[in-house]
Amino acid sequence: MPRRRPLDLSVRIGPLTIANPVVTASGTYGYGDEYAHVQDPAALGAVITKTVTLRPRVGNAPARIAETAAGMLNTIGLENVGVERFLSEKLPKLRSLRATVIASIGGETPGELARLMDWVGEAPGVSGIEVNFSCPNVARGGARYWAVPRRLERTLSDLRRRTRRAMIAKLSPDVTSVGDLARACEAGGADAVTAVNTFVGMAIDVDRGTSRLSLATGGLSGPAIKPLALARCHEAARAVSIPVLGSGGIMSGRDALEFLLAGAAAVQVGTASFLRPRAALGVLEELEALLRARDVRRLDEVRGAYLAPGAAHV
Amino acid sequence: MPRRRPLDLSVRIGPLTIANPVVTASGTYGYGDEYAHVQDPAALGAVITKTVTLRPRVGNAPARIAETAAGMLNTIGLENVGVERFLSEKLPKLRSLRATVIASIGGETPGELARLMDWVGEAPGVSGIEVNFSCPNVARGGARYWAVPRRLERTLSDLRRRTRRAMIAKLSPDVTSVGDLARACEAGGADAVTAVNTFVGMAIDVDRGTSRLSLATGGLSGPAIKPLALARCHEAARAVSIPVLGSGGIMSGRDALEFLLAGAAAVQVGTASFLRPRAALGVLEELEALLRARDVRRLDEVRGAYLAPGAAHV
Amino acid sequence: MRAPRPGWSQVTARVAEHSPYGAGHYWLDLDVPAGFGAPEPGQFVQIMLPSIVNPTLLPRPMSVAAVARRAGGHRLGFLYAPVGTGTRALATLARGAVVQTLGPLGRGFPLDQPGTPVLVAGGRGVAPLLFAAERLGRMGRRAQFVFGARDRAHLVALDEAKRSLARWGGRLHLCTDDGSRGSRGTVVEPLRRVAAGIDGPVVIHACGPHAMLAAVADWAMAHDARAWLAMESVMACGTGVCRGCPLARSEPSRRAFRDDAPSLLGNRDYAMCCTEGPVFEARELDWERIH
Amino acid sequence: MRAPRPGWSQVTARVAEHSPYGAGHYWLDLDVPAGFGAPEPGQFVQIMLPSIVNPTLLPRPMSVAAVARRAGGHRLGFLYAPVGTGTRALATLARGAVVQTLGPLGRGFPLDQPGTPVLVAGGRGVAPLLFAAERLGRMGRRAQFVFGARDRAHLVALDEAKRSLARWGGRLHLCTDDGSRGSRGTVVEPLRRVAAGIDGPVVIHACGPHAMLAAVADWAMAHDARAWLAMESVMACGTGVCRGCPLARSEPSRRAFRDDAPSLLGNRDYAMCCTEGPVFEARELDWERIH
Ligand SMILES: Cc1cc2nc3c(=O)[nH]c(=O)nc-3n(C[C@H](O)[C@H](O)[C@H](O)COP(=O)(O)OP(=O)(O)OC[C@H]3O[C@@H](n4cnc5c(N)ncnc54)[C@H](O)[C@@H]3O)c2cc1C
Ligand SMILES: Cc1cc2nc3c(=O)[nH]c(=O)nc-3n(C[C@H](O)[C@H](O)[C@H](O)COP(=O)(O)OP(=O)(O)OC[C@H]3O[C@@H](n4cnc5c(N)ncnc54)[C@H](O)[C@@H]3O)c2cc1C
Ligand SMILES: Cc1cc2nc3c(=O)[nH]c(=O)nc-3n(C[C@H](O)[C@H](O)[C@H](O)COP(=O)(O)O)c2cc1C
Ligand SMILES: Cc1cc2nc3c(=O)[nH]c(=O)nc-3n(C[C@H](O)[C@H](O)[C@H](O)COP(=O)(O)O)c2cc1C
Ligand code: FES
Ligand code: FES
Repeated sequence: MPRRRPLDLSVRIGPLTIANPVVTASGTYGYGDEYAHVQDPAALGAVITKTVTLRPRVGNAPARIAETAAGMLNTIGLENVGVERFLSEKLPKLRSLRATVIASIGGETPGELARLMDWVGEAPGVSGIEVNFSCPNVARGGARYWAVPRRLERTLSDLRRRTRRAMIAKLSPDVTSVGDLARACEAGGADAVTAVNTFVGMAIDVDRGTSRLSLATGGLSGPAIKPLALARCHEAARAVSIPVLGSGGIMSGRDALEFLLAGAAAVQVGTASFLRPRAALGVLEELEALLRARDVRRLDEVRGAYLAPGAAHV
Repeated sequence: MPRRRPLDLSVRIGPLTIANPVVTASGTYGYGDEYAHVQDPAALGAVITKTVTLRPRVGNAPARIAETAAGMLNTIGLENVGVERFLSEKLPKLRSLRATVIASIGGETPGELARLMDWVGEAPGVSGIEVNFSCPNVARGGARYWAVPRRLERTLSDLRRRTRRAMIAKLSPDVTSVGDLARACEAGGADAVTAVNTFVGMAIDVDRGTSRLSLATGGLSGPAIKPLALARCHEAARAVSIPVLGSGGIMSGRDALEFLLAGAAAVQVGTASFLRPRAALGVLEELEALLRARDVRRLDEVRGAYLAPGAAHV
Repeated sequence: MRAPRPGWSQVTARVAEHSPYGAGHYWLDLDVPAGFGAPEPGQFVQIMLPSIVNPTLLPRPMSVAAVARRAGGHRLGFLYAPVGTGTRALATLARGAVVQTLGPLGRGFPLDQPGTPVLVAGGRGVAPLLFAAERLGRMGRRAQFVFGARDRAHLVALDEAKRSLARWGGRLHLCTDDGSRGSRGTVVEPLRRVAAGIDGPVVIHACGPHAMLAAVADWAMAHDARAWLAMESVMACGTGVCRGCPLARSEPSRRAFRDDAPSLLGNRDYAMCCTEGPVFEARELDWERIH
Repeated sequence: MRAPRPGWSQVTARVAEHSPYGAGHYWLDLDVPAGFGAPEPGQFVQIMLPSIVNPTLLPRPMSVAAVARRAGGHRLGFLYAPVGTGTRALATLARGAVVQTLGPLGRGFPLDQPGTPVLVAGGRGVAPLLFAAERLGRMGRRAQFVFGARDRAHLVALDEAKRSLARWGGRLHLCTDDGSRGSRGTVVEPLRRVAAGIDGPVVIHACGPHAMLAAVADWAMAHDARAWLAMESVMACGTGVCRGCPLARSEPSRRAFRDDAPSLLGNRDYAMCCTEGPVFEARELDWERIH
């Protein structure tokens, strides 16, 4: 039997080192324990939990989901149990499962985020915090509000003083330059950025003449957005020197490798988990096999190793 | 036999009235005569021809196409015969086919566009001009260069003086606010805007570690982008009072009706023509049947008739 | 509030039988391996086609219409109509094809409730009630079965229903919108008649089009009968994590909601169809806010 | 420059026969109606599955391997390998299924060129050459047939090729990478031998993997033989409008390019594979810029 060369899959995100680059995407894996009987959350790089807000939210009215070609629109509206119940009930469960927990928080104003960060920023068992600057489905404090580099930078600088844990800024793709936003995050002291959240989309029921969702728009996720998310992830990775977590349409190990080659330090598995609750582990296993077949020993060898082609013919 | 009530499908675009709202999308229908033996171009609202530039372009190196989930990336690179040959060879053919011709032009600078407009802006047989401010596949003068409202407005004001024909500005979706760009176009004197061109995307061949295209990025089209294009078309239509031409993933009459309900005055059929050379007529026929079934008599009755839902639960 | 049922899994299932079943419907038998839990009447599974022939992204929810034990697992029966992309693609699968099956999901009909069970089916909504009738029979409980459809052709699986009732006892009451079979009109009239003939409390278990369920709910609430209704919603995960399938709670249900209720089931305003449901008692839901 | 061939159409075709054909390949017979033009050897069609079972957006190009007249149209034969999403989905179609077929497309092998025709096939690249052999036979021209593959199993349709040569005359020369059938090595060695035995000019018609075509092109250019090569490219439209399938022209071809050449075929730098091709003479292309 050929001796297996060691494969180090670990990834550093500021002060945090995760064991491998596959994590769950916020909002697609609940609070991390729901799938525990089919997928060991401790086997994943980390579990990013559903975005929590200061107060519990009941979410938007139905319909909250509309399937489109190779994608799905959602307008969940940040339904969540609120930060207090998250800390008192959900976090202990995840800790007992020995998962690495990255808590996602979302707020409508810099002040709200500051208060949220005061709750979770130093909470025992929270290894990192992902700040959701990119929810397309809320009336206030959504993606467009946060698509302003200065606002992002100032807000993150303030949040930085409230946590020593890994602080990740999750960005919206619906901007002219995700690179500019990523740079603002880096300047504000973020340890990493996530690129990207869902894209704003719309679907109309032509028989009723109304939205197929309870809101006019929703966020598009799934394979349809993979090429778009990959381009934005690549742009962000080239813009900053902090790690970038790729998100958008990752369904397989090959998809994950595309993001790593484009410059992502880690990848998030989202919609795929709805189809296959074991999707994240599946992605990890496939990725590992692909890396072994390429005789890779450390992720640095592939990260950003994508060979950019020459310039356009003009 | 029930008497058919008359259905007026005509659409006004500034000084131009087209007979129906289905037109071909630039770059997906050649110079308009290639499909003439299977689809009468005169039966369409208009034919928007491949974007022409001042000088002929040979286009980018292969690979120029990569299929993705429910979409395709292209990086054609504006291969075209140049404006002179367009006027001397292609336009006469289209005129002899009695098609309504909207000529698409693309330039890297306001000055180039001005010179192009001087060629085509008053050319006999040109009913309208679509200015392509949104090509994602060129090194200079592409979508990001034009994603600046002031630049758009100034450029269009200048172009306006060079043509009395219908002047349409085609916008990129890869911006924070397509509404802002649309407003700039309206202010600059455009008779209409097209929303939207392809989305910047990327695909990596993980076996070779290189782009699946000859450039790093390409433009995504097809059903995958329909929900995104629809949202941007809706945003543009709400932002301006000039007509908006919807483009992105329109494959059927139902898709077309979605865009009309969202506020589009007309729709462009693009990628669909690659699958079915008769796609545009198919869309028109299906749309007509849908409108008749709804007893619609004029397009005003459906345009923007989409009923926006209430605000988000907060 | 009943406790959530955990214990679902995702397995590869094989098509054991697949055939047209009248009025455009299909019957599908899937063989699932032993690890897959035995579904209860009213529970559902999420079926996903192999990617090479799958035109949809998300799996499609299907009520279990029959369960039989077999060597190495169970055989699950489904009755469905190819109404759209996913179900039409499903209809192309031949015997021997494989699909991914996630389940059993949700909470079924509480068939052990005291009172005389009355099953009310509308069209292809008969699927889970065939299973319920069989289960009630095995429990030694007699059921009355009201079955309505738009016309006689759409009384799909009528023979199945008859066989089941013949075997286990119980009576069948048919109705059609056009009067082509049974009484003319909706299920409410036969339901009223059946209920009038029953001594003591009546417990309805119903599945069918939304309008029918709303009418049954109305009737039950007006007549002090319990009505357990199998609801539908667009779904993504089927397991409570995506929060995509809310149904609005009624005012009493909101008031009764306890803040420490399992969040997987829902929240104060909304119950998740896939976890707290798909079967709800009529009074739990706000019928004005469900369309 | 030869003139473009117009006259394609898109029709609904029916699967008349579809069966495994060795080494993982399939043979597909499609019945097309009378309106569909009769393809020439080397031409191709774009095949698109019905949307309900179609996992891809774009149609897939396939060379025509056989054409037979039938009542009400033609029967077109294809030999293909299920290598990816589209072709694997194609492989699931049963007899009687329908597909959209666009064609005939492109320009085929110029079989009327003076000189002795030598057909060179690599693996499944044999498909259009079966058709070419048949046509040459009907034209009363003797062909030599060099057929190579990685191993004996991958000499797909070998029996077909033999039958065709037996009927029309001509000789078969086999080779495999591993020597399991015929000579060991690539097609170049048998090609050299065959050419050496021919008096007067040799005209090669070849189809196969890119590396084989490049080697045949090299050989032909070094030995003053014409080599017509069936090239491949990613394609969208197949008809010249999308400009998605360029192949780089050689320097001589660029110099010879006339500015009033039909733009549908290509431009000074690039020929479109779908219109000017898929068959090119070796000297027309810049082999350093084709991968
Ligand atoms: C818990 C649960 C159990 C179910 N059990 C069954 C069952 O046993 N048998 C069965 O046939 N179906 C059942 N359904 C409904 C089934 O899931 C849907 O018919 C299916 O999801 C439609 O998917 P599609 O891709 O075919 O249609 P889509 O392409 O998603 O929809 C196309 C069109 O189909 C129609 N359509 C969509 N959904 C429905 C619907 N629910 N009812 C009627 N028309 C619809 C609409 O007109 C829609 O525009 C169940 C649903 C749920 C939530
Ligand atoms: C003019 C023309 C004629 C053709 N004639 C034939 C024919 O007669 N018989 C036949 O079998 N094929 C033929 N092909 C190739 C055929 O079109 C491709 O195999 C097909 O498009 C692959 O589609 P897919 O969806 O199965 O693979 P995709 O999912 O698109 O690709 C998946 C993987 O398959 C492999 N692949 C893709 N394309 C090719 C290719 N061209 N060759 C080898 N591997 C590939 C790659 O590894 C790729 O990553 C022809 C192509 C052209 C352009
Ligand atoms: C139903 C649903 C709910 C989501 N909820 C959240 C959320 O609460 N917070 C967040 O940051 N992202 C949320 N997302 C976005 C995902 O985390 C992910 O970034 C996005 O879906 C793109 O990845 P995918 O294509 O793999 O799903 C949600 C996505 C979906 C589909
Ligand atoms: C191969 C290809 C070439 C295109 N070329 C042009 C072009 O020259 N000018 C332009 O304005 N848009 C061009 N487009 C964009 C289309 O006109 C259309 O706006 C876009 O593809 C979205 O619509 P669709 O999804 O229907 O294709 C091109 C698109 C494709 C796929
Ligand atoms: S379908 Fe996901 S929560 Fe119910
Ligand atoms: S495939 Fe479109 S030009 Fe050749």
